[in-house]
Amino acid sequence: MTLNRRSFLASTAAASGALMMPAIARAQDAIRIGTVLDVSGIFDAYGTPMDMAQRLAVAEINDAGGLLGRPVELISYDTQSDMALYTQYAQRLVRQDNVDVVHGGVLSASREAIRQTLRRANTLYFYNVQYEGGVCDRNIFINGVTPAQQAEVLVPWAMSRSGPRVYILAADYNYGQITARWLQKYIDDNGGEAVGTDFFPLDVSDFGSTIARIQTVAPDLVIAPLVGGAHLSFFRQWAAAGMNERIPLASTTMGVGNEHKVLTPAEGNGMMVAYNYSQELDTPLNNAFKERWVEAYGSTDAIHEIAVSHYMGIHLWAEGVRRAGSAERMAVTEALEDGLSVDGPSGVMTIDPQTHHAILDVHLMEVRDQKMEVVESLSQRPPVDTQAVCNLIENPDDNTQYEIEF
Amino acid sequence: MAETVLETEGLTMRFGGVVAVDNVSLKLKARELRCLIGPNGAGKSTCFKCLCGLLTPTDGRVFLRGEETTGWEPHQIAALGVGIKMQVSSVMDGLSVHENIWMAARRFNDTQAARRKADEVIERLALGPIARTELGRLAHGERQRVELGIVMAADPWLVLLDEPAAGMTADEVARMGEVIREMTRSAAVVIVEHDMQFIRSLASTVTVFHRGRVLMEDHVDRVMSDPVVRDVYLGKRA
Amino acid sequence: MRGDARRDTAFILIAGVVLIFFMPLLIDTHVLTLLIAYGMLALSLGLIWGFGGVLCFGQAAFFGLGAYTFAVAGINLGESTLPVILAVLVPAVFALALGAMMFYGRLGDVYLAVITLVVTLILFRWINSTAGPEYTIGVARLGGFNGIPGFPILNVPGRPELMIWGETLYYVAAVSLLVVFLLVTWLLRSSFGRIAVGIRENEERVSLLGFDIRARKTILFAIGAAIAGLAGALYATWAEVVTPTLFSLQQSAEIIIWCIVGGLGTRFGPILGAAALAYLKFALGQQAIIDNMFVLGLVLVLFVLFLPRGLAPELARGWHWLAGSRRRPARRRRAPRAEVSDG
Amino acid sequence: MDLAAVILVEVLYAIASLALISAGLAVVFGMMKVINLAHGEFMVLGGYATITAVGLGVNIFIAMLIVAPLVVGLFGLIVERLIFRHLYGRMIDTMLASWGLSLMMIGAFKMIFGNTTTGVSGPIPGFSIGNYQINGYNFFIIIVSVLLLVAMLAVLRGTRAGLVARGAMQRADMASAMGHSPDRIYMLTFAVGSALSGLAGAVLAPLVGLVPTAGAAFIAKAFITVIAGGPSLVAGLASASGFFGLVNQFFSFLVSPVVGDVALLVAAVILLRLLPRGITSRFFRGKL
Repeated sequence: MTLNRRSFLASTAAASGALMMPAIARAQDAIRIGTVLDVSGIFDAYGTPMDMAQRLAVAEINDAGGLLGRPVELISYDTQSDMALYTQYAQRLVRQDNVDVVHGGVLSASREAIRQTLRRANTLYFYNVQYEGGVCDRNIFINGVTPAQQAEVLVPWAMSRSGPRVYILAADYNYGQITARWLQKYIDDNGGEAVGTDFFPLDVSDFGSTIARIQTVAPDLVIAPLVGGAHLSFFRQWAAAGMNERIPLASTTMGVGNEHKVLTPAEGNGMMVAYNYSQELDTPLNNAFKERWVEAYGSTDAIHEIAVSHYMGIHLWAEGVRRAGSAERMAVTEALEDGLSVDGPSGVMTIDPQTHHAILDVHLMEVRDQKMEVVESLSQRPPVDTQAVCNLIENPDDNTQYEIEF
Repeated sequence: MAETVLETEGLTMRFGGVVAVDNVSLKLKARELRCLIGPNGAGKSTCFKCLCGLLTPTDGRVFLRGEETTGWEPHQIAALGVGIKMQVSSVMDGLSVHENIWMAARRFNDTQAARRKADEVIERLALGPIARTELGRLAHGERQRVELGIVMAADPWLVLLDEPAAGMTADEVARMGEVIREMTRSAAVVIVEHDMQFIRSLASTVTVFHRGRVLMEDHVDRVMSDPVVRDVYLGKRA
Repeated sequence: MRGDARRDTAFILIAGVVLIFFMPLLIDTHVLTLLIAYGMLALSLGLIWGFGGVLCFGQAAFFGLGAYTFAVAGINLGESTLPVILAVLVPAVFALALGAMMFYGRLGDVYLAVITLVVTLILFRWINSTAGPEYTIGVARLGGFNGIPGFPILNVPGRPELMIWGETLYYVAAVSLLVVFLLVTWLLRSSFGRIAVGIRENEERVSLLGFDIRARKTILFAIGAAIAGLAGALYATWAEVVTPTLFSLQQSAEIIIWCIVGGLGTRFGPILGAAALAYLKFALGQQAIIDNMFVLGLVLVLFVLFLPRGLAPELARGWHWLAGSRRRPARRRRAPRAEVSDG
Repeated sequence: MDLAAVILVEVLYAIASLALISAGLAVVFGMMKVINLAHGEFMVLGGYATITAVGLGVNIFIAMLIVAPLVVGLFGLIVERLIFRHLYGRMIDTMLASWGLSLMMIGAFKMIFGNTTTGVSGPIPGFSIGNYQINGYNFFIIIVSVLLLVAMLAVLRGTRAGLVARGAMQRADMASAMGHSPDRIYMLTFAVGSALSGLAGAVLAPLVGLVPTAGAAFIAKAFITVIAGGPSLVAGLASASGFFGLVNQFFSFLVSPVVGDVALLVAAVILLRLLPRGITSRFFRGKL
């Protein structure tokens, strides 16, 4: 094994270049937030606005004088919708960049990919996205809506507007699998029947045979926790077959990636959803937030539910640091466990110390002309699904994701 | 009485509606030299391929040293100790002459013995000066000679050669004849050939193919003077 | 020849040890470990393609199989020694079955490419749709798109509590690559290896010599798969997660590109190609101006057009030129020789 | 009864889209024995050309049926001159270079169009068969691909160019024996093949949406279909698409689309093991 001299010199130069860049860019006494988000690839519709939101949040913190008198520095990696890159970049964040906290992860798959790595590395982790619930780990804080907060109200509402026979179409990974089981539970609880459940890998984009199959069952309602760019085709093909006028559609994910703005009004109208946030919320804090966003990015087009929850997550953490007077992991954790809460564009968000999840508002909404119109608001719902299985006060060393069982 | 090393019984090969080889029965004794001749399409090459396993005959049987080998893979037939050389020179172009011949010897010897065997064959065929040269860089005649070396290195008791003299200079053909005669000291040799001059120089028994059948089988001189054979070669209807 | 072999081995050992201690001065060991896993993966394809003439479009399948075996066995057994062995064996057995099916079916090159590609796709599709709770092996959930996180990483044999990671993992990985490299060297010098090269050069001729090429190709294919499986296990312990993308066509494509760029028919070429391109990709991943797929594609096209024999033979020529010996004439393209003194 | 009709349409659609996806690749492979692994990206390019043209106000049918094939055909012509013409006779190298080209194109799409899903809405309204609703666009795809196969047959049978092409498919040196420069034939074949890929991508774009990496899903299916089809161009395309489309839809309906895909792949492995030279090496011999 020999290397020729020229290639040796070239690789030295390349290597030292790569190592030096972050070193120069790094401020000495800054508090560092590391993030991993899919800013490209098939999940970029989720990740890109989250990236915009985190930059806005960090700018706000720094404009207000930073944290504990120190500036906050954002170190962000694009995981390119590739789950393997998550662990790679998470390890870099903790080993090389020595960050004080890691925020991010879009899909549940990405969260589970790095959760253990961060726990092992003693680095605090925030996952700021709605998800299937059940994660019980003292190293992580989660502020997204869980099935008990979302599906529990969405299912009876949607069924009351359609009928008891429900067909479920879910993305084939942990989020879709677990959410589908929660949906079945809530359908049963409300006297309905899940007449069919299909799972689709995230790259499936041809739903012709599925649409025909659904018609053979003739359900009253279709609930579709579908995820990502490829699955967007379902809503298009559904409308192209004229089904949107025959069978109502509800979803726990539609619109999270601003799908309702990509679809035409004709394709999207009437779909039923339930989230923690809608751009249509007319509160002073939301209006101020949208103004700041427009100032930074020109228009509010990109804002979506999980961009806002990511933004809120960073502010939650920042408040924890302020309260703790330190960016150290345990100090911040204990401060947050004190039932800390912040108020923001999506309303008040309070940390539930038992589960490290959030207590928050949920709104039932209907898509109308590329907007999510709020039909009904339910305030301060606790994550009862996770509370039923997880108690970090009693078992601080718990490290499992509980799944619903029948 | 010498043992029969090669025997076919009613060998028949059909391609769709065409009968390329039609009920051919051959018999070859140990150390016998036999040439298969005939005009283009007479079936001699197809028959040859059936013998060495490249084709599985539609009908009939092949025996080598009394063992039925009908439908065997070429490598199984070669593994019995049968040396085979196809019409188009088939050698390992990226390897040297020594490596080519070593590989042939290696089938029946261990590594060390194979090397000695290769050295010996190279000397016998006077390939010494080009022993380390890659085959891809050799001229056609040299490659043919190396291929004969590959055949010899395995110490076969039966050698099957398809047009060994094709495309060679007169000199090279003469040398080829010597090598083949030398082979018959230890092996029976079957040659498919066009070149009548060359066959005559080998002075062997000849089997004449015509339209897939054996037309006659006799010593080369008698065959050459036979009017029917002459007609076949001149294209007249027999 | 025997002296040659001994000198070659000594040279590999010295150069290997020097590189093992020298490279961490240039590149972070965390990145180096990945480059090593990829290097080993490239070597596995380099062996079966460059020396056996079997172009496999699905080498990633064996890599993924090795990684998944390591993860699944690790979760079930709670330690990593047996999982490493299984990660080598499972892909090898799979390759034996697949190889037997292909080679005994006398499929041509293109068909071989299609079959390996299709089998990789099937594995990818299948593993990608195992998110449901019903897909478990022992106590390990296959996890579908999520992959499997949180399995036990490499540990000192017999001592599950002593985990090997970070810097130590680098040295373990580097030494295993060196050992695999020496084994490949030995294999290529053996009769089996030399006959494999013969098969690459002329399949019909070798079968007419009485060698069963189907069996030999199948075995070589399995050896390549075993090495890829070991690389997969290394990757898994490095990444701490295995995902279906390990089986992807993109991954298979990259392995082929590494071999082409590094140089087919050499042992060192594929490793060099893998390390150089993976590092390039890594470096390109840090910036957003130019897409790294674009660069990889461009590199591949340029190499096929202008440097089809890859880097290694050029480097070797440079080395011989520097060493003042010009006895080595230019080799014919597409017929790289079995022995390489530049390895 | 209605259900049977719906299933029939879905099966026909699956067969038609497979034939459509594979046509460009089949032309290039049949004539030049070159596997163009950038075929999928050529299709995506056709899709982007359509979406861009529609964005510029061009009628969607003109964009799909005229603009996209022209753009991609021209692109094919250029890369053939720049890259592939230097590699004829080196099959594996050609494959690798086309793979490189495919990666470059994906990268270029990402840089130009962004790494997001884009699409246009289908131009044809839904359709009802009895109690069932069906995507009207399926019919459009079926019609396009039937017309395409008929057109290919007509060109091969009835024109001088078709005669030359048939010659070239039989034996590479035939065309030059007929007084045509093989260089020009290859160039034109590649351009025509590329144009067909562009057409396929354009026609499918409204249905499935586009991402820069969408090509990968097409190339594998097209590759399998073409190889399984075997030596005859049109008969091979039709028979292989028919077989795989049927298998795929059967399992899609019975179980799920994923199982349908896997069933297609397994069928391909079994088929190639039994008929290594493709379907038309045994059946429909001598057909075009």
